[in-house]
Amino acid sequence: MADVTTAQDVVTYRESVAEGIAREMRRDPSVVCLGEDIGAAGGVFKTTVGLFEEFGPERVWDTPISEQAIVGAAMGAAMTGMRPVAEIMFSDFLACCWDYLANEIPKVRYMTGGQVTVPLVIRTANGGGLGFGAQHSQSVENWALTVPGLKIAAPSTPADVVGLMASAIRSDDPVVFFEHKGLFASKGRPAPDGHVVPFGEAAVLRQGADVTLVALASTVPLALTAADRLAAEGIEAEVLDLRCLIPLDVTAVLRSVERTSRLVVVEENPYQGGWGGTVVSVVADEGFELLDAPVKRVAGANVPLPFADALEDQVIPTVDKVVDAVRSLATY
Amino acid sequence: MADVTTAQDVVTYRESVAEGIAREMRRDPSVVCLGEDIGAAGGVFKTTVGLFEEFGPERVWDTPISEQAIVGAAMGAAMTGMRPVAEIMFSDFLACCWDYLANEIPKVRYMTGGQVTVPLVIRTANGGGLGFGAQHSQSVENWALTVPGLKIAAPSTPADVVGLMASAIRSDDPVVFFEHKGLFASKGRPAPDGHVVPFGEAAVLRQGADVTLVALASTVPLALTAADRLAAEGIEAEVLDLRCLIPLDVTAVLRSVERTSRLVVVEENPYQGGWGGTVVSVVADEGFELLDAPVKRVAGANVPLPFADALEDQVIPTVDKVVDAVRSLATY
Amino acid sequence: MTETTATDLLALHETMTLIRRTEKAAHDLFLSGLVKGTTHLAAGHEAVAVGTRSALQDGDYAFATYRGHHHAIAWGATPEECLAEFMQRSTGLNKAKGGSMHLTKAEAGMLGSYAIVGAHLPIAVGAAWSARLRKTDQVSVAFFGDGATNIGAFHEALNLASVWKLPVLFVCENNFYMEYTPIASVTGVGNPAADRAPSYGIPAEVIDGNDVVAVRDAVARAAGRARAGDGPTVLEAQTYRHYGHSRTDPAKYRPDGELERWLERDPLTVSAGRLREAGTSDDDIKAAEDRAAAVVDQAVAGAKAAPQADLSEAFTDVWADGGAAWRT
Amino acid sequence: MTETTATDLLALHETMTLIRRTEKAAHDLFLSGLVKGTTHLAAGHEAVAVGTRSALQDGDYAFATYRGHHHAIAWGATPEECLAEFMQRSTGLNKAKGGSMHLTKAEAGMLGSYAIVGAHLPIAVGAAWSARLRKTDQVSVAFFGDGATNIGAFHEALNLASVWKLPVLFVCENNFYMEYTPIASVTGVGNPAADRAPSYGIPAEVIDGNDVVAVRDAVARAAGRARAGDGPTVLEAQTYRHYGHSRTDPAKYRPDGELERWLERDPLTVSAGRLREAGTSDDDIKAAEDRAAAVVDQAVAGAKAAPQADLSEAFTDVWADGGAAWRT
Ligand SMILES: Cc1ncc(C[n+]2csc(CCOP(=O)(O)OP(=O)(O)O)c2C)c(N)n1
Ligand SMILES: Cc1ncc(C[n+]2csc(CCOP(=O)(O)OP(=O)(O)O)c2C)c(N)n1
Ligand SMILES: [Mg+2]
Ligand SMILES: [Mg+2]
Repeated sequence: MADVTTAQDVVTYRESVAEGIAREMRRDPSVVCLGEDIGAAGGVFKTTVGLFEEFGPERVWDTPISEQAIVGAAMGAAMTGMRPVAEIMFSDFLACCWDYLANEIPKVRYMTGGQVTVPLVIRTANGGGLGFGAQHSQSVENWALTVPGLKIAAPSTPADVVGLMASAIRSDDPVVFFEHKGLFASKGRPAPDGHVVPFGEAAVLRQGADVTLVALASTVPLALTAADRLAAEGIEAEVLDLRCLIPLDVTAVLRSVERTSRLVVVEENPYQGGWGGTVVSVVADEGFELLDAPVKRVAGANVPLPFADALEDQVIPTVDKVVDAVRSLATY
Repeated sequence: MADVTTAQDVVTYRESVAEGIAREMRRDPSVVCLGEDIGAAGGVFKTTVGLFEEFGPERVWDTPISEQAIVGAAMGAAMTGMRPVAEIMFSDFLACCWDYLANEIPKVRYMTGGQVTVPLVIRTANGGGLGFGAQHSQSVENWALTVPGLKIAAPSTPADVVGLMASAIRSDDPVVFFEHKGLFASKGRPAPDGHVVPFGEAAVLRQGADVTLVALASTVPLALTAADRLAAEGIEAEVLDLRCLIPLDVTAVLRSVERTSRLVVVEENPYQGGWGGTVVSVVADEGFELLDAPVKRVAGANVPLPFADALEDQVIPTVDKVVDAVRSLATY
Repeated sequence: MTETTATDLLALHETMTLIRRTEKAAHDLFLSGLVKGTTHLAAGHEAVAVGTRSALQDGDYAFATYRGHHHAIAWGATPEECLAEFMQRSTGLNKAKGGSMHLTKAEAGMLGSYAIVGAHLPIAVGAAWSARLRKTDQVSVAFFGDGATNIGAFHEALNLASVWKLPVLFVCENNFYMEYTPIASVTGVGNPAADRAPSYGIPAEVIDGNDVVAVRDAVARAAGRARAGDGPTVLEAQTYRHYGHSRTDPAKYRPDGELERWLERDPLTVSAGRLREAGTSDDDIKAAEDRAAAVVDQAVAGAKAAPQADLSEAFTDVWADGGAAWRT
Repeated sequence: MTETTATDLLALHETMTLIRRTEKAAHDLFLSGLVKGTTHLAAGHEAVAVGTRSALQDGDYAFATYRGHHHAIAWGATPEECLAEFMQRSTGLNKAKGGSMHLTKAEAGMLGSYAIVGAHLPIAVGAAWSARLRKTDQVSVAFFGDGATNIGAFHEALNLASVWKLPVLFVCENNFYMEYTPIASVTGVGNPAADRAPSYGIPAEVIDGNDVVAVRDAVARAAGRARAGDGPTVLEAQTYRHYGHSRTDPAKYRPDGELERWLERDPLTVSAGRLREAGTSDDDIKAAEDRAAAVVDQAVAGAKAAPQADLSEAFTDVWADGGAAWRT
């Protein structure tokens, strides 16, 4: 991961998760948390530290290992006046309650003709790079993308964690909130009071005229580091942090490609069925005339994730792979 | 759905499912079936009619409503010398056992360093168009596509059902086999004896120089009908039936685009996260120079599926939508 | 114990008749081609829905399955709203976006019909949790079939409800069949719901699901415990479906005579018998039944006359803002 | 009942020591930075794995969890293969592609360690089904934690195993904690596995999981029933983990004195006591322990000396043909 820490970077991404939740719990008594080991233990990633102490057992609930019951109960509570924030410890475990994410939560409003709303947040630790192996390392934001009716956020900085968490918890729509495991220890500026990052607005983190790099969560620092290296070679990359997959800020992508005529999508999920395919589709359709070169996707390899660090590096995006992809376009 | 029936079209897609399974069960005693109501009842879609009678209760097993146990047991049996064919009644219910498709079945071989193989088939009735509503109509082949390690077949004709079923059951790799509900009643030529359709080979069902239509399962007859209509307007469409998503025959797609310079992907799953995005990505990268026009995807709308037929038509691909998409390119 | 007067009972009988007539109308409309898609009729199950509702209070929640017409109507959906939904009319209960499997009357606390077996049990638990968090006196009821007791969500829901001592009632409508397979052939215990309750520390009763008063009494006891903070109850109501599983099912798998035996204990026959015992005249019973029949006749006419689903509705109601925008 | 001679017991004691030493080595290698990722040590649980294996036959299957080092070694994986795996060496049991959570020794019937809680229970049931279909005499064992008893897959697996009367043993290692939360606080019954068994019609026993002989005897009984066609058994072995849940857990949530009390009943202490009772000399016990220690010392050296994972392995073993090709 890129280390771009400065003096103002005093809070971690990890702390910002708890901070973001706490701010909303203070504002709104209908916000309640549930999940495995999130209470006194503060969560296995320490992303809920302090919540149990501040808000007590009626607002921070430890659950059995019952992912279906966790998100199912969150759904029922959301339909009846609460704003639950459910933790699914590792995003891989979303598979254990996938019916709720795929068939129940995103559909109930539509299929009842708008009779109910489901204002809930499902938070989960996503992504690899830590050597947790095939069942604890996946980037599964693409799973969520297959399902119309879910909003999807995936912050890359501590301040965005807080700002997007505010939007997520205040949203009357269901949100899947991907916290990246590889970013938990990273630091950044603290979010100002009342910080809210609206959904569906990509951030242009770096300007550049030669190529657009579209990134999300863990791939944002990768893209930024790659951009620095490329700058040294005289290639100026524009770096966009999508921040959300739904709503998807394709306008920002198209505007950037208008300037750069080149697009590289950097995504951690596998190439097959990865979210970059949706971004590329829109650009290959609506932005076809803007393009001067093939569109590239630096994505996870189409293999399960191996345990050994060196093997994992072979199959997830790295700075080198981003740099290589951009170089191949620059000479185009 | 297109009606392109001829005098030789004497078997249904539905019957071909049972026929395809039966042929393999006769060949190989290690093939066993399990699923809900598949035995004496012959399956809720009548796709296993006759199997129980021919092979008996030791080879055709009725199960409780326990999707996790069904595919989990299939996995354990596959790892220990059997070739189970598990039915998940509606593909939407794959969400109830998603952990097995996402985390267990496709990964166990890799993460054990190749110590085990998982030769199983998960068959499931996929897709909409029958007014079954949001939880029984989805096209979820894109879910499977998000997971490296699964092979994915989705036949469009009775003969392909038999031929791909043979490949699926003989495969030493796990296969998700999507049978399209909207095609069950459709007819076609019977599969010849010993018919085997290899995985990963798209079929060129119609030749044409003006545009490539890439289709799968239910969208194949749509694309063929659209091609007929377009021909009347002087537009010659080439129609490819992918038949499999993994392995994905991108070579066939690229070859066709080489001839036509235009690409429209017709897919029933939603646009967001749909498989067309992966196809388009490859073409926008490796086939960029071949393209003379924007690439279009006629896909499901990004909404849950509504019940009323007229509403469902609004949100799934139709012949009209395909024709319109091609027209918009032809004038390009 | 809730006392059930003859007047109460007559009202229950009338509601059950309303349901029975609606199911019959749905069946006939299907045969005449006006109802498409699939339907799972609840004729035979009426007493469970009506008895349960009658023992509860306004504002108590219900969560049902794809076989949920009776619950919707028991919670106040009108036959016309339901039939209009099946007939894909814009006046349908769910604006023709849900269909038979997803009837919902949220304003009355009937929070949906769910078509993935067992999935709504955790959701119902969540509504009960919410009632507790909001310190209301509400109870949440999950209705489900015998087949649902073998799916994982059942297990997770019951355990969580027990551990959190939530005001939730798990009401199993044991009609002895899944789709076409007898439940006994795929379940390790005799009473698929009640025999599992002890493994969550939850009290359970097996009850006569064809006797509306028996259901009402059992639910009243369970709801009382729930409201007192004593946690969930499992009620296994034995009943029988008169039609096949769904519209395409002729139910040939039933042994000879089984349906007939159950028809003798038709919930409407049972309630009529109880009414007579309580001194209600045949005329009064018939008047109630006629009122129900008239409502359903009007409902059929009204639904037929209603406009088809509004095409623009395909793109509404995804998000809380009413729209379906997924991108900028 | 399997008779356990002093010789048998000494072998069991040695294997348990081998596991204990391997766990200690893994812990030390982690502290010295040579083991990365996560590890879930099984020190304290040895008797369950070793006792179970000793009551079974070659070819019987085992399915374990992320806390599976003891099962892998009990089924014949060598400490060196395991340590090499943790250290990401090409000689690792899973070629460094699985890691600590996925130890597998397929050739010995140990068909994997699964890191999604409960997921392997249906898989183990499937292996038992397969044994029955192939008419072998094999038994399949699923090892799992107390926490796994609240997940849906547990429920589905036990019911299916019961209905199909499969030769499968469900062996719960109840160490009284999930990760950091006591199981009692999230479970509706006292014995999370055994108290659930009746709801599937499965016989159950709660056993002393720290006494290798008690485990062995109970497993022998259960395996006998399974092979006789009498179906599954649930065994709940009470035990305790000496380390925290995983490498990052200091286990501060444990009440004072709890660990100490359990250490008094350390499975190695119990087996040593039994050995002494059976007349085995302290010298013989020490010799067995020293052999185990020597194996592990050599294993550490061997694993350290082994080459790092082979980078090309990232793209092998997806498919049965050895490759990873997903397109033409
Ligand atoms: C998870 C899941 N699996 C399978 C189905 C298909 N299915 C619909 S109803 C049904 C039978 C349910 O039986 P039961 O729970 O007894 O309810 P009943 O229909 O008898 O009221 C099945 C298998 C489903 N809808 N969901
Ligand atoms: C489905 C799922 N949920 C959560 C986790 C995270 N997790 C890993 S181990 C564990 C605790 C398991 O406790 P138990 O079953 O008692 O086994 P033990 O670790 O005590 O051996 C949890 C919650 C997981 N791996 N899988
Ligand atoms: Mg039933
Ligand atoms: Mg435990």
